Amino acid sequence: CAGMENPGYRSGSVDSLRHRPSDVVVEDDDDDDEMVDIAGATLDFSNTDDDPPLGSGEYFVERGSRAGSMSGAGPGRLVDPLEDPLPGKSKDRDRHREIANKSRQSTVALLHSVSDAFSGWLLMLLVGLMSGALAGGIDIAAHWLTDMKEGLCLVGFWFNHEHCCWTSNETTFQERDRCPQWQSWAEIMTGTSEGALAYFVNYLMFLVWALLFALLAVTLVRAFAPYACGSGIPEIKTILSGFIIRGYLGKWTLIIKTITLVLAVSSGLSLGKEGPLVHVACCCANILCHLFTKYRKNEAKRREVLSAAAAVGVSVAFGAPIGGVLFSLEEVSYYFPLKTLWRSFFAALVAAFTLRSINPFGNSRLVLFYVEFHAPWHLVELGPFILLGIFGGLWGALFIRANIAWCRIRKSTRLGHYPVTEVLVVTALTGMLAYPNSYTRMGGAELISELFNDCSLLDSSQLCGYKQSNSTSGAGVGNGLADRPAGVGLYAALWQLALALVFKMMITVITFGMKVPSGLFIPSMAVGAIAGRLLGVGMEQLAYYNHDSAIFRGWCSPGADCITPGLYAMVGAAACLGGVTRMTVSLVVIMFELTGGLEYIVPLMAATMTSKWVADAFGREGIYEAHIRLNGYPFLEPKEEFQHSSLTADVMRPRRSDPPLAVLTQEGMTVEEVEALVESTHYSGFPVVVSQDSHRLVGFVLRRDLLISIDNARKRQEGVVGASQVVFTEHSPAPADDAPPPLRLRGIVDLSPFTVTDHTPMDITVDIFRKLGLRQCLVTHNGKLLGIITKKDILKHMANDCQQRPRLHPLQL
Amino acid sequence: CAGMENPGYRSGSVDSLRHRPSDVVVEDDDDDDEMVDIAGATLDFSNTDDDPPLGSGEYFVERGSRAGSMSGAGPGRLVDPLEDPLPGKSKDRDRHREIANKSRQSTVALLHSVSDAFSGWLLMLLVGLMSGALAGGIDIAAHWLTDMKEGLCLVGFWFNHEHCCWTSNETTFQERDRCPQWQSWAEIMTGTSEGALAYFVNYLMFLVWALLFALLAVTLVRAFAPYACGSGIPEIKTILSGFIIRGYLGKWTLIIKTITLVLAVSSGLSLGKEGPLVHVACCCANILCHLFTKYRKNEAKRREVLSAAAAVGVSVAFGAPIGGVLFSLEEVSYYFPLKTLWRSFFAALVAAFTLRSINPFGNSRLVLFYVEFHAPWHLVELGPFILLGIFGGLWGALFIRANIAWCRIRKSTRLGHYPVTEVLVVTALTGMLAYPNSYTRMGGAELISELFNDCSLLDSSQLCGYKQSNSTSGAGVGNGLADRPAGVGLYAALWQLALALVFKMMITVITFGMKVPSGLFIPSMAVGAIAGRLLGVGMEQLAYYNHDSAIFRGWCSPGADCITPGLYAMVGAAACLGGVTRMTVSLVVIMFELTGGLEYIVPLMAATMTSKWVADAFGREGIYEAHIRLNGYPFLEPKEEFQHSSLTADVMRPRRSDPPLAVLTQEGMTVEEVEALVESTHYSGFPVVVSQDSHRLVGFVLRRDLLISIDNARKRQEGVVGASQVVFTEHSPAPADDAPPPLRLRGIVDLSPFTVTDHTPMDITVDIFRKLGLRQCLVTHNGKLLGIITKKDILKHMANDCQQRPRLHPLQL
Amino acid sequence: AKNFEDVRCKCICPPYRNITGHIYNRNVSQKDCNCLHVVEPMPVPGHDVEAYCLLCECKYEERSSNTIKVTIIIYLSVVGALLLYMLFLLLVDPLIRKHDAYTQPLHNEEDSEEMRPPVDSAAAKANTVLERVEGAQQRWKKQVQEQRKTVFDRHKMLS
Amino acid sequence: AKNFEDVRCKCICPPYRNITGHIYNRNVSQKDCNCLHVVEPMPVPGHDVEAYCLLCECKYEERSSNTIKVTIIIYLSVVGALLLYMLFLLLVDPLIRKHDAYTQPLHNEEDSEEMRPPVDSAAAKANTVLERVEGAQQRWKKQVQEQRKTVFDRHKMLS
Repeated sequence: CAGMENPGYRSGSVDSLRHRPSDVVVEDDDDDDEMVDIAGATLDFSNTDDDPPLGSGEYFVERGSRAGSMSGAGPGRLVDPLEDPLPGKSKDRDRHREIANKSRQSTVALLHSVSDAFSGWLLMLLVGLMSGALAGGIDIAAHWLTDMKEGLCLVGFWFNHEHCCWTSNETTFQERDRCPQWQSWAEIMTGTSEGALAYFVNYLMFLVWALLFALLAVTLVRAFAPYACGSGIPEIKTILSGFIIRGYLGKWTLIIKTITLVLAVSSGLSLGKEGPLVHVACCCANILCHLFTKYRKNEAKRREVLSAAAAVGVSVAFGAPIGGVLFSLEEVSYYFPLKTLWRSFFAALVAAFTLRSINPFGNSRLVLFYVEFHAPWHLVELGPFILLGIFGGLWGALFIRANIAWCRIRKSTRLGHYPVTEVLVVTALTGMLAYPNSYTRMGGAELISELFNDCSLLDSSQLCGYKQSNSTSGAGVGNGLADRPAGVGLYAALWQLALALVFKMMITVITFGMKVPSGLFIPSMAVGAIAGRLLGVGMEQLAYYNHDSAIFRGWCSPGADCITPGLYAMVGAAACLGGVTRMTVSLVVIMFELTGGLEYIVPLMAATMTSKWVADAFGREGIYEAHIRLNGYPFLEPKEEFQHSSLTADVMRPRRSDPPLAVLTQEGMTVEEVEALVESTHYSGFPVVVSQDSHRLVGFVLRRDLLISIDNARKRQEGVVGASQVVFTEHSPAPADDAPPPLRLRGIVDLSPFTVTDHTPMDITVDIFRKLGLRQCLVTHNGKLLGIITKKDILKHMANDCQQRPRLHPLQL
Repeated sequence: CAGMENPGYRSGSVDSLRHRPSDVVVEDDDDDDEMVDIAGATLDFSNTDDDPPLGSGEYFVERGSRAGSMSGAGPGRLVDPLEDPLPGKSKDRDRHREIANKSRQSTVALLHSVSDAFSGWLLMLLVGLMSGALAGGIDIAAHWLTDMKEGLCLVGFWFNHEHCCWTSNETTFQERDRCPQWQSWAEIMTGTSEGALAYFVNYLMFLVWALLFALLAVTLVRAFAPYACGSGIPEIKTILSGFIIRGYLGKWTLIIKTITLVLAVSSGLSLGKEGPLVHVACCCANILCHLFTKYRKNEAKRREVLSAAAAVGVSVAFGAPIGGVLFSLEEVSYYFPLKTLWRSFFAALVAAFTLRSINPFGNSRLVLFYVEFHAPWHLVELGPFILLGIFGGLWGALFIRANIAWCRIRKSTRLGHYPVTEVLVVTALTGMLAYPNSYTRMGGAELISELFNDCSLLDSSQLCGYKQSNSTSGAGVGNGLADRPAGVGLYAALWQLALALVFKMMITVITFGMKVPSGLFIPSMAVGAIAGRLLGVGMEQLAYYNHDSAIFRGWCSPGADCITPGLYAMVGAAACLGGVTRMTVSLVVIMFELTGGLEYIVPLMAATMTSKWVADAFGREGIYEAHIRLNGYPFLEPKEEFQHSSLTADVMRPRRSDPPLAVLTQEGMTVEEVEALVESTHYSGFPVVVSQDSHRLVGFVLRRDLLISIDNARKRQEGVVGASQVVFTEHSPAPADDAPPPLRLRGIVDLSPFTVTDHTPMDITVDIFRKLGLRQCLVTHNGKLLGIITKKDILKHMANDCQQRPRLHPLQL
Repeated sequence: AKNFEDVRCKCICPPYRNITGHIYNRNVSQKDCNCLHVVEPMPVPGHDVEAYCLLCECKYEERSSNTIKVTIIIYLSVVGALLLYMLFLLLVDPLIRKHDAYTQPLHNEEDSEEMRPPVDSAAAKANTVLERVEGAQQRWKKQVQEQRKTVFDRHKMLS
Repeated sequence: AKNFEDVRCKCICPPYRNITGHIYNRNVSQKDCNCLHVVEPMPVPGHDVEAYCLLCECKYEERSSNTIKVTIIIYLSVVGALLLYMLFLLLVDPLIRKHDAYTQPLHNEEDSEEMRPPVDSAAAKANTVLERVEGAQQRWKKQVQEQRKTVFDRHKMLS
């Protein structure tokens, strides 16, 4: 197979190969790497520009498009760059062996070996520190910019509203953030904070700032790093599955994504910062990998680091290190060995710790909407929780359909040509509709925080506008949470919430996918939290007015605290997020790290499971898989089972009507013939067979290696001309007296290509590709080489399969 | 390869094969299964006896010993039973397809398909319910029996000490469990509870009961289910890696393990119930699998259920559902797809919920030693925490060495012939030494609970025997936890704890591995908790007497609550458990589910990581891997990296000096020749090649299939005699006129055997075996069949490799 | 049993001024589980009640004494039954079936798996229920013997 | 700024009898962060203080105003620098290097990767630092152009 090119093996057996005269190419173990670097067009100065994120190789997209335009041209579309056949073993192993051998000799080498062993952990530490620090900075800046839309702090422009009034004694119980140091734009410009004019000025300034932020964000993205837009999780999933998107995890992407994420969040658009934070963490990891030789040169190892970085991203986004690790395991990663589990956890912890010591929210918590519930729940409440799950599932399925449809429109119509205008229009729309409703005016995280809050006596928000019950005895310590009838304030809040729900549902569909950094978690959770809170308040009032009905009698006696609307909001948030992303375990863990209460595992699990089942009934893909498919990334979904009974022979190239496979014979071909063959095709590798008749497979050789070797030999080796024989065998036949000396190229042949037989069922082949991370595999029949099968072929086949497949058991996870 | 026999594929292409005359064997998709069942000596009545736990196959041990005695006899020691090449796909997929096809036709079939889809979840529900209920029963019974050693409840013999005094008003602040309803044996027999005589009577009764329980336990194990002894985790790891130990997860094992676990724990031996609970949960899962067709017939699917059951076991042992899932993922399971993750989590939740509703401890918690800490910790304290980690690592390494040495003695010397005597002697020793010291007299979980406790004002145990500081002002609400000087009671307690530490360390080494059910978690944690508590009290006193020294000045001002000895105990427990088992993430999660506090992730992580590194420096194996190796189970460690540069050609059979590989040709052999070949060898499978000369591989056929097919054909098919040709090709050549009709056996040939080339580096081959779960693989060279390589060959090779390998980078995880 | 009701409210009051610590237990509903209702008689004068009560910790606890009783009884009966069965197997069984004690072990040790089962299965199908039970028991006993040999004699497993 | 110290003790006292809710903020150490020290003036008579204080919730909070200041300033300066650089690239740069605008795109689009690099690398090594920076910038610009084409024009990614 291609992709079999295996430096580990080669250097393992290099002792027997090195001293043969014609073995000019593989002179050094590391030489191969350098050739690759050169071939990848990376110069020595590469540290200052955007390095290829994962080793060398072309732009993935470039390849993809070229491949698309030439499909059907030949058997193996070997368009993917070089890779270890099994994620990250050989090269690293050799380094170990070398180090182990050396260290027997000296103590210095021992130290070296220890530091080498620790470098992985050190890298994780650095990734954690950097991501944590960046996340802290993003939080602080986003808060400040968001409040900037409303006013300015007079005692120090760098304070946001809350910090401006931090030590003020003039805050009141009703309006906790009002203090003279903070002035709204109306106060600054017109001197008054009341009246229609002030409202209008504030409204206008809100809009102007929002538009400015959005404009800045989209312009910066367009000018410096177009890859910085979007959520980033679909692309990172694709990268972790083994493909390369050059520049996607580079320095410029990191800078621009960090900067514009703040702007996008602050502009009031309905988006969150969680997905982009994952991208940011992966950029950090990729950049830091350059500091360590071990990771700079080994793609597979780097991919493990990226898996860990995804965990770090979620860890800082939600302050949930364990949830982050599970997210990376469940949602993002393709290959997740135990080593990565440990390291991810370590990095996630370091990041969370860093973020906590920065303390961006001033509450010693990692997230704005941290809550600490301890209210009990009753089994009967599982009913409404499951209802919320159904709502979440329905909304998830609907959202995915609508968003994908909208993105398809953007992709295919003229809409896609005006990204800046689109962003500005959506921002203006959002701002105009959001400002009048206080629940949409505030940021997403703030809204969620408000909705999760259970109304203790200390709260004075509109959502807690209950009529005071007459039994406010001073002795009833902490009993103020008992059920109360809703007051006017609460009814008003409910109306606003209902409107906010509709608005959020609409606007999120067209927001996600715009050309600014945009995460999906916060808007999804906000929708769910609003729905949950509405249901929770409804249940509460139902219980209050029906104390004696059959369902409430047992546990909802008057004066008892039986229903917590905040818990409903939390469950709703989990359900909606689950419906959109199809996470389950990691989501539950994230939610319970947010609340610090293990009591709610069952409600959360019931809701997320229901949500997943319901959503799966309408379409098995989560939003990230849907976007992957929309963009046509070459991604082999590891979760989905392949349900088709075709054989490998049906999928491999060449098909029956195609010309035969281009192969090299192990001897008998001249340099000219080889060059002609290579020139006449576009494949990136060629199988080597014993002879054209027998077609018995010897190995596989890469186009690039072949070209460079011949080139080198022509330049440096004496006597190599066009008529020289190319010999891939170990012992070449004695040349005729007058013939030029043969060119020996066994060194560049991968002698252990992967093979399957043509009778192998496709599902087993797909499984082999997934588990071994292959790009290509050769197909044999009775020991004869028959064809080649690549990941692209499989994807194409699965896409066809997908359309024909009956969709009947969505509940079968 | 053998192991390639793939019913999925076969039935996928059965349409083209079924109607050929000689295809007598594979007439039905399920026929194969039944043949296997017959071959496995399981009768129809099998539901009432100990079923083979994982499909059919011989006793693994039987095979192992036989194989050992004949090693070197030939190339492929194909001693492992049949298995799907890739864990659990084909058969299940076919059922899906079938169902999907059917359900297009009728609504009944739709319902069927839904119920089929739900059966996995239903099974998980049942496993959770059953395991939770059993764990609850075990907890209650063990508590009662433990207290039985001390006395009896007069108002109801079924109450243990605590529940006997549950509603008594006569308990005092100092002795919380003393009430007249509960009488010690001395009181019952001599009428007095004071004095030397009473002490002696109590001592004697304690010993007598302990010996009785131990005797009962070991006798029951010996009489009914010898497999019920030990921890069970090493064996379950082995089973999950694909091997079969018949009867290990049967009904009798379940019953006896449940019963004797209670006896063993109650006898006061230094063992816990966590490991055995995992075994119990796996037995439940295996037995419940028989209720579902889907799982009864598919080994691979059953193995997924067992993975989930392991999670359930830990979930009920520690009340930590998430920790349990991670434990299964990190420590136990071999193949853990996402689907299993979700289901494990669900089952673990159900089990925890069931256990909680049984409420065995009467404290609404799932474990005895649940604590709720919220004391803050200071960065400086990381120093002592890391010290604890080092202690834990050292102890872990030491324990593993000592225990393995002891087990080796038991295995090889006459000691092993007296298991009953051994158990009785150890019990007597434990009882005699433990009784005088109150910290060893109490059960392990109780001790840990006591050590984890932080001394609030409400506690009156000896460990909280601080001198009362003079500032007991009534206004200082909750400030009673401030640092206090140690009093006489505490000093006495410390001495006792130090003695208990030494005792526990010694006795655990000889206890683990005896022929009673014995878990390791509780004793390890107890050792760590004692050490941690000692260090914690030491630190506390140091801080008290050195308020003004440089390290304590910043955070330990007088009157502040700066050091929590209970936290040290917790960290120590985690460190020791980590050192012994080498768990990291799952351990931290378990500990923080126990404490309900996310604040302590960093201390716990620091301690467990240190512990793992230190322990790894002395030997890379955890206790379970060490036991696996001690017993010589065929287990391919998925964590360890293979570090050797040999090629597949060096490991495969036949070796250079061996006779050539026994192969069948696809045509030209007569029935007699085939039978002779099969009779003359012991291999369980044979490759089929095109011809003896070309050695081009066609497929692989299993010995059993071959024998049964020939047998069937001779009986039922006309004209098949010894001279009939055996034909494995699709289209047989026209037979000579006078020749008997050929026997067509293409149906039993696996046409997609796995192959690697002889030049493949062994590390890649090992990786393929691990990831694809292979048993055997064929080796080719230039398309020619060269040999075969089996898991056993690899294990043997790795064992050699292990001895030669330089041990240098233990820190490299 | 009236004395052992299944709910209690337990208040632990630590030492306060010159009053020693006390534990109060009462059978009250969860709503009433607080210091004021449970601590009786109140050991401090009226103005100190609030301060004293702040120090006390009251916990409402539930248990099911029936569950405990049933569990223990089931457990004991299973152990008893197992012991009886063990005695039966040890003492009575060998007397009953002395005759076929010789053939069984041989049959078990040497037969290869491929050849024996068809015979067994054919035999089993023809027999009555009683004989099947008999057969199952025999097979089980062989299995246990096998296990015993593996674990206790040959130390191939679980050592 | 003296007004913005970095610690505070914030007590929120809910409505009690006829007293409305209040928020109290004070600059005290963590040890003194309780109702008795922070709530001043106490709105209730002496015997009610304890009951009132039970309702209040006091939280000790810390922040670092320096971190905030530094973060905001860094953020603003990075945004400013980027804007300036963008303007530079948009307005000034095209004027300076009008001459080599024609050859570059061709070179970028058609060359196959195998052939170009050796030339580049050889060239790069011979040059001065300034030229290297120049080269790197050129390559970066080409990359961005490529990305822009992919994302905005061809909609092959991130749409």
